Amino acid sequence: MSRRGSSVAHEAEATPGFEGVPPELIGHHFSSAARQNEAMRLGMWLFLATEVLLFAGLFCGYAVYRFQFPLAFEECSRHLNIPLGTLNTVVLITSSFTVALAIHFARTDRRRASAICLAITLLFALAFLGIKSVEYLEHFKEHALPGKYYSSEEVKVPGAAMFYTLYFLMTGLHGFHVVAGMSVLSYILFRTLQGRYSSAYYTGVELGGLYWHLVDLVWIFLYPLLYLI
Amino acid sequence: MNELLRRLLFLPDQASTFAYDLDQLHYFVIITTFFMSTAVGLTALVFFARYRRRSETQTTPHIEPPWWMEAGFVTVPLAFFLLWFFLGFHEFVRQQTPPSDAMDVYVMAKKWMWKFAYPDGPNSINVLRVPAGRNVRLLMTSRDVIHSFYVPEFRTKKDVLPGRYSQIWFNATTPGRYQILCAEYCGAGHSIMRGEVIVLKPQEYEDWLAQQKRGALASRQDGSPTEYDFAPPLGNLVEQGKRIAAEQGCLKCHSTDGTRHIGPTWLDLYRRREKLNDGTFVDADEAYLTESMMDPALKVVDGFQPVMPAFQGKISGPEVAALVEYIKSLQSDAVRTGPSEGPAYAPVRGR
Amino acid sequence: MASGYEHAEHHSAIPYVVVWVILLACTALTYLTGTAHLGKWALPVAMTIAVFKSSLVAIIFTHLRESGCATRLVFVTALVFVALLIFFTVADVATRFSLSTPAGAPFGTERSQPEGLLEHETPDE
Amino acid sequence: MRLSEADSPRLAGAAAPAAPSYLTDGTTVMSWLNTRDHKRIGVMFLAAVLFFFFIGGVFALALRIKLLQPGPFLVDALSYNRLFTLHGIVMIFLFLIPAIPSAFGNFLVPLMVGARDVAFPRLNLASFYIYVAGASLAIWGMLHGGADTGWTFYTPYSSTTPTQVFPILLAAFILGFSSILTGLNFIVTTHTMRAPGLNWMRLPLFVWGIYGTSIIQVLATPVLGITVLIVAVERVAGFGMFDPARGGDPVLFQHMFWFYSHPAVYIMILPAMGVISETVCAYSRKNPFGYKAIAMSSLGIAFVGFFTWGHHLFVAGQSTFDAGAFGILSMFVGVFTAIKVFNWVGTMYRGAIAFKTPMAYVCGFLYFIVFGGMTGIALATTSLDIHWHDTYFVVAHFHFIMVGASVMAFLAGLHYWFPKMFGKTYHEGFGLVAAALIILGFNATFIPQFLLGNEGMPRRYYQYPEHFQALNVASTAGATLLAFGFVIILVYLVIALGWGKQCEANPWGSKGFEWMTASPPSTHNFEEIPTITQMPHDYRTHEPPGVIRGT
Repeated sequence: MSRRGSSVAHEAEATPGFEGVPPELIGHHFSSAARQNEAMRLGMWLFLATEVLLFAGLFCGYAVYRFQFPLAFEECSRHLNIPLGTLNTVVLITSSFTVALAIHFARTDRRRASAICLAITLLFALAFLGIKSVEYLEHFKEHALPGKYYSSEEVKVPGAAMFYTLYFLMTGLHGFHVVAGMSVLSYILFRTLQGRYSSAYYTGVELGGLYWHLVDLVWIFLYPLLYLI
Repeated sequence: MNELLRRLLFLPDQASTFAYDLDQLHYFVIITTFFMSTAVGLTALVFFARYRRRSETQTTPHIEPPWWMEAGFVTVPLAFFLLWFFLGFHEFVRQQTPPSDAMDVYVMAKKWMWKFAYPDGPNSINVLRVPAGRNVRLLMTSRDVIHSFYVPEFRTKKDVLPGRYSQIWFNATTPGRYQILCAEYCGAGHSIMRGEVIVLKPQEYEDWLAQQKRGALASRQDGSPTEYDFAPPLGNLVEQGKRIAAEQGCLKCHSTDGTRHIGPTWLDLYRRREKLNDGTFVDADEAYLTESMMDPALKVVDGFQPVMPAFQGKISGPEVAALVEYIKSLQSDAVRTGPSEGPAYAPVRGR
Repeated sequence: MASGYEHAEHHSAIPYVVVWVILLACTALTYLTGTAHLGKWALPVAMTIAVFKSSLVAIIFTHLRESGCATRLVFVTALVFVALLIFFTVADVATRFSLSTPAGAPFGTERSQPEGLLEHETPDE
Repeated sequence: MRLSEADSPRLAGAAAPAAPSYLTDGTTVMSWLNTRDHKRIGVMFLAAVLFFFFIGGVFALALRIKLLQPGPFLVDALSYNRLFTLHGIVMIFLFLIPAIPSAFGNFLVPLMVGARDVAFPRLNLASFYIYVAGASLAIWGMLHGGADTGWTFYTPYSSTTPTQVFPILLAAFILGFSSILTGLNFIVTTHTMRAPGLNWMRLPLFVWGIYGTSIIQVLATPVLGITVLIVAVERVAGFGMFDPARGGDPVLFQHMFWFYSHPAVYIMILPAMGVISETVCAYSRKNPFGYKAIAMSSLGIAFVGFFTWGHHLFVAGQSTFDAGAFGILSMFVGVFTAIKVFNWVGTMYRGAIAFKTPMAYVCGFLYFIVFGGMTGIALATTSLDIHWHDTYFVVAHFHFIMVGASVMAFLAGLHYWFPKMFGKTYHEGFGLVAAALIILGFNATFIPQFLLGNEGMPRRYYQYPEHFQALNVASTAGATLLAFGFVIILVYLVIALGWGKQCEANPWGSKGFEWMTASPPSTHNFEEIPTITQMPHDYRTHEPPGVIRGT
């Protein structure tokens, strides 16, 4: 569809970098690829804002119950496996780093390196879930379960059930987002291997990376709140 | 003027110290509201008439509002709103902080009934007696869901939350009987969860309190012994069953004189063939009665809603037995009418 | 306001490595301060480190710096509303009248034993 | 009443039958169900939304008829509780929230912004199907017993009641997604797809209203999502954050619920204000009086609306400090509405007002939003709320805003854009009669409820004390009048749809940007993207709206 794009002052004339963009990738209703990329990134950031507010509900619950039962929260957090938690944080930060590298390589036309970085990120994600399930098994053995199933021996202080309710709600929801992030990243890995991304058009990788950075961001806040203080 | 506006706005009569001041703010706000909305409506109608379209090709000037008019549109309403807020909040703080000399009464809200317990006196179901002209503070909690203690004549309302206390206070000025309504939705019986505040002259209140203390309870309709000081001897199982039935609130839904209520009646219930809602029949013997107390939703009698809360873990074995005995005693040929016993409620020490 | 695609060619990976190292260092710092029983100060310290780390990730890794002002505005407004929700809710719980949340276990609710809260056989609904 | 022939050749030319209208461009069912066209998605949303409006209306009528008698009558307590719960859920989640943003917003925002479609057409269609999924789950839950918790799902009642609450909770969660996706679409469209020359200060006021609404939809709905999810988990798996036996705090649920639900009432009223801004300018044929003030107060309401949720908890055991803080903040959000109302009335000054059906609704809207809004301010003065909270005064207040303002604006928009959407005109006489009936019936229904609230009748009451009966009977009488008015509208609009006479591109002679194209517009909206050179609704001259100076 020939684009009689009216060259209007405030819209940067399509830079040479965009000539290589396959036409079917620009939506018929967008005036140029730059405008479409900007739209997709703004759309993704809005979606990330909803995810942040989704977790905000749980953080608000955590804040209220930590204020009401300070003793219980401190004692319970000491019973969590802190080394595993720290390891998980390192794993997620490194995966965030490798996904940033993947975007960088996609941007500079190094398709193979980008694919490798994505694969590493996926492996780290799997490692994270593995460590998390080990921790969950420990809690099941200790009967430190949420809500009415709570009958752990070590901590008898009231409010402990509330800590573990919040612990399982927060890490469960975060785990769900890790799985969702992994499926997004594997889809992008698949399309990178097909060669769909180049320095001219790599928005897909970027959006996948954005989502993964959000998952890492949430864990950066979860880790100290649940494990350390 | 106050009386005229009160009747005009269908406001209930002002029976507490709050009511009068609250209603003055009410009149100020409502009259301004009425004035503002009619002013806006009339201006619109005037403009409709004056600037009606005269011809199809009529053009209109481009008018931008001067800055001072826009500023006026902001400051005038804001001034009114903030004035109302500070008038209102001053009154709100007064209503939220009970005076230290207030007389305490403990309120326990339970699915569809109110229980009142005076620290040094009797307790009662659904009837709260307070002396006129005295500050009364209510310390309220709920045993199941959120209820709300609301007396329109006192203009006071407060949600009664499970798991913690909430408090309100009032100073009832004119003696009389005022209805307590539950204002927070709490299930099937939300609209019939009504109690009564009886405001007595101080002397009458003292007499009533003394009479309660003397233990002449048998004749009083609402007075009832607390198990600590002067409870009547436990008597046989049927007596105990009757007391537990009242205490657990069974009588709220099950009648003992044969009339249909939220739950099936207990008169002649024992050994009656009940048709369940799935069409099967069951013989209402001890097993069925006990099972229905523990897990009511299991076998629901036809035509009744499954709204009975489970008493699993709340009434012990012997109490269940006493209840069953009481039900068995309710045969139409052997029914004895007696006063309904009030609940036992342990007040919380200290302020 | 041309978006940040123009200088795509000579983009380097150095900033990512630097950020990665800083993040690891911060995690170690969080671990040390967390297990050092700072008591009252534990929460503020942990929060500042977490905010620093997350802003680092947000600005560098997700190129928030290069993207348009709209995306930055979205990110900031979301954080403002999160802070708003948490501040007012905790302020409410903090300033309630003393007896409203008596110390220790909540009491006397339908589904729990009146005397203790966490007995083994919890009554189920 | 139309632009004279000489002045609109360019316009007529633009609507030359070269491109078929979006209605006739492919008429198979699949072409509708699988469409990417924002106009078709808007029309499908409109149909679904009207369907649920009538279901909600039937529930409302059933409630009002029951309330004729103080004692048990017509239905038993449990079914009555289910009725008012479902009336709330259907009216709020299935009608009011999607109505103007998804139906009119979808249809008009791309037209007003001068774009061919929204930013993400596929996402737009996904939003419709998520809405349909959520709605069918809600209906399924309704048929299998339905919830009896009220649309507010307050715990611990909602987590312990034996009725079917779980499907309704899940439906609310799913409908939230549809709302988020629609909001996201409009924000990106407004930011990145404006026509050349259309800067922010030339944006039509309806687009400003929808933009403010979208901000709330995107940023508030997730909190409802997580709150509803936690209650669902508490019902199913037994471990809940709000379980009082475990130390949970029911007031925390109310905080998180109202953090969404108060901005949600602005989701319902902001687009209505956008519609009124457009109709006032179009029918008084005058430029908006104080364009910047109206636009900025849309953003103001969207932003400050997040600060005021605590005024729903004044008597719910909230601390006095918080009550004061939320009281003051609620006053500020009220000021933005006042600014808008004064500027709308200012717009009519020295205009050329044609008193058509939409203008009748605008007049009703103005009266009701001032009366409803100021009773809201009265409720926010903390102490008066103690007497009024959870009584019929509150019911009357929010119905004044939702029915009096939001539904009136929806009807004004429906009539104003009926020719644009379907190319047909409705019968003006019936329109005015129906408008009068609705305004009269509305007053007769809800003024008595204000008085009931003063008298102290709590809301959600199945049986009420006898002395409330007189006012309840009056209110039911009003409700039947209101229902009758809505039926008349349905009748003559359906007749107009089927057999109405064809109208030309701009029957009202309005200079809103959406009237630049043909009515009904072609599938790609514009032959080529127009260049905007002036503000919308500038009636100093005769040129058609946003005339296309030679590019």
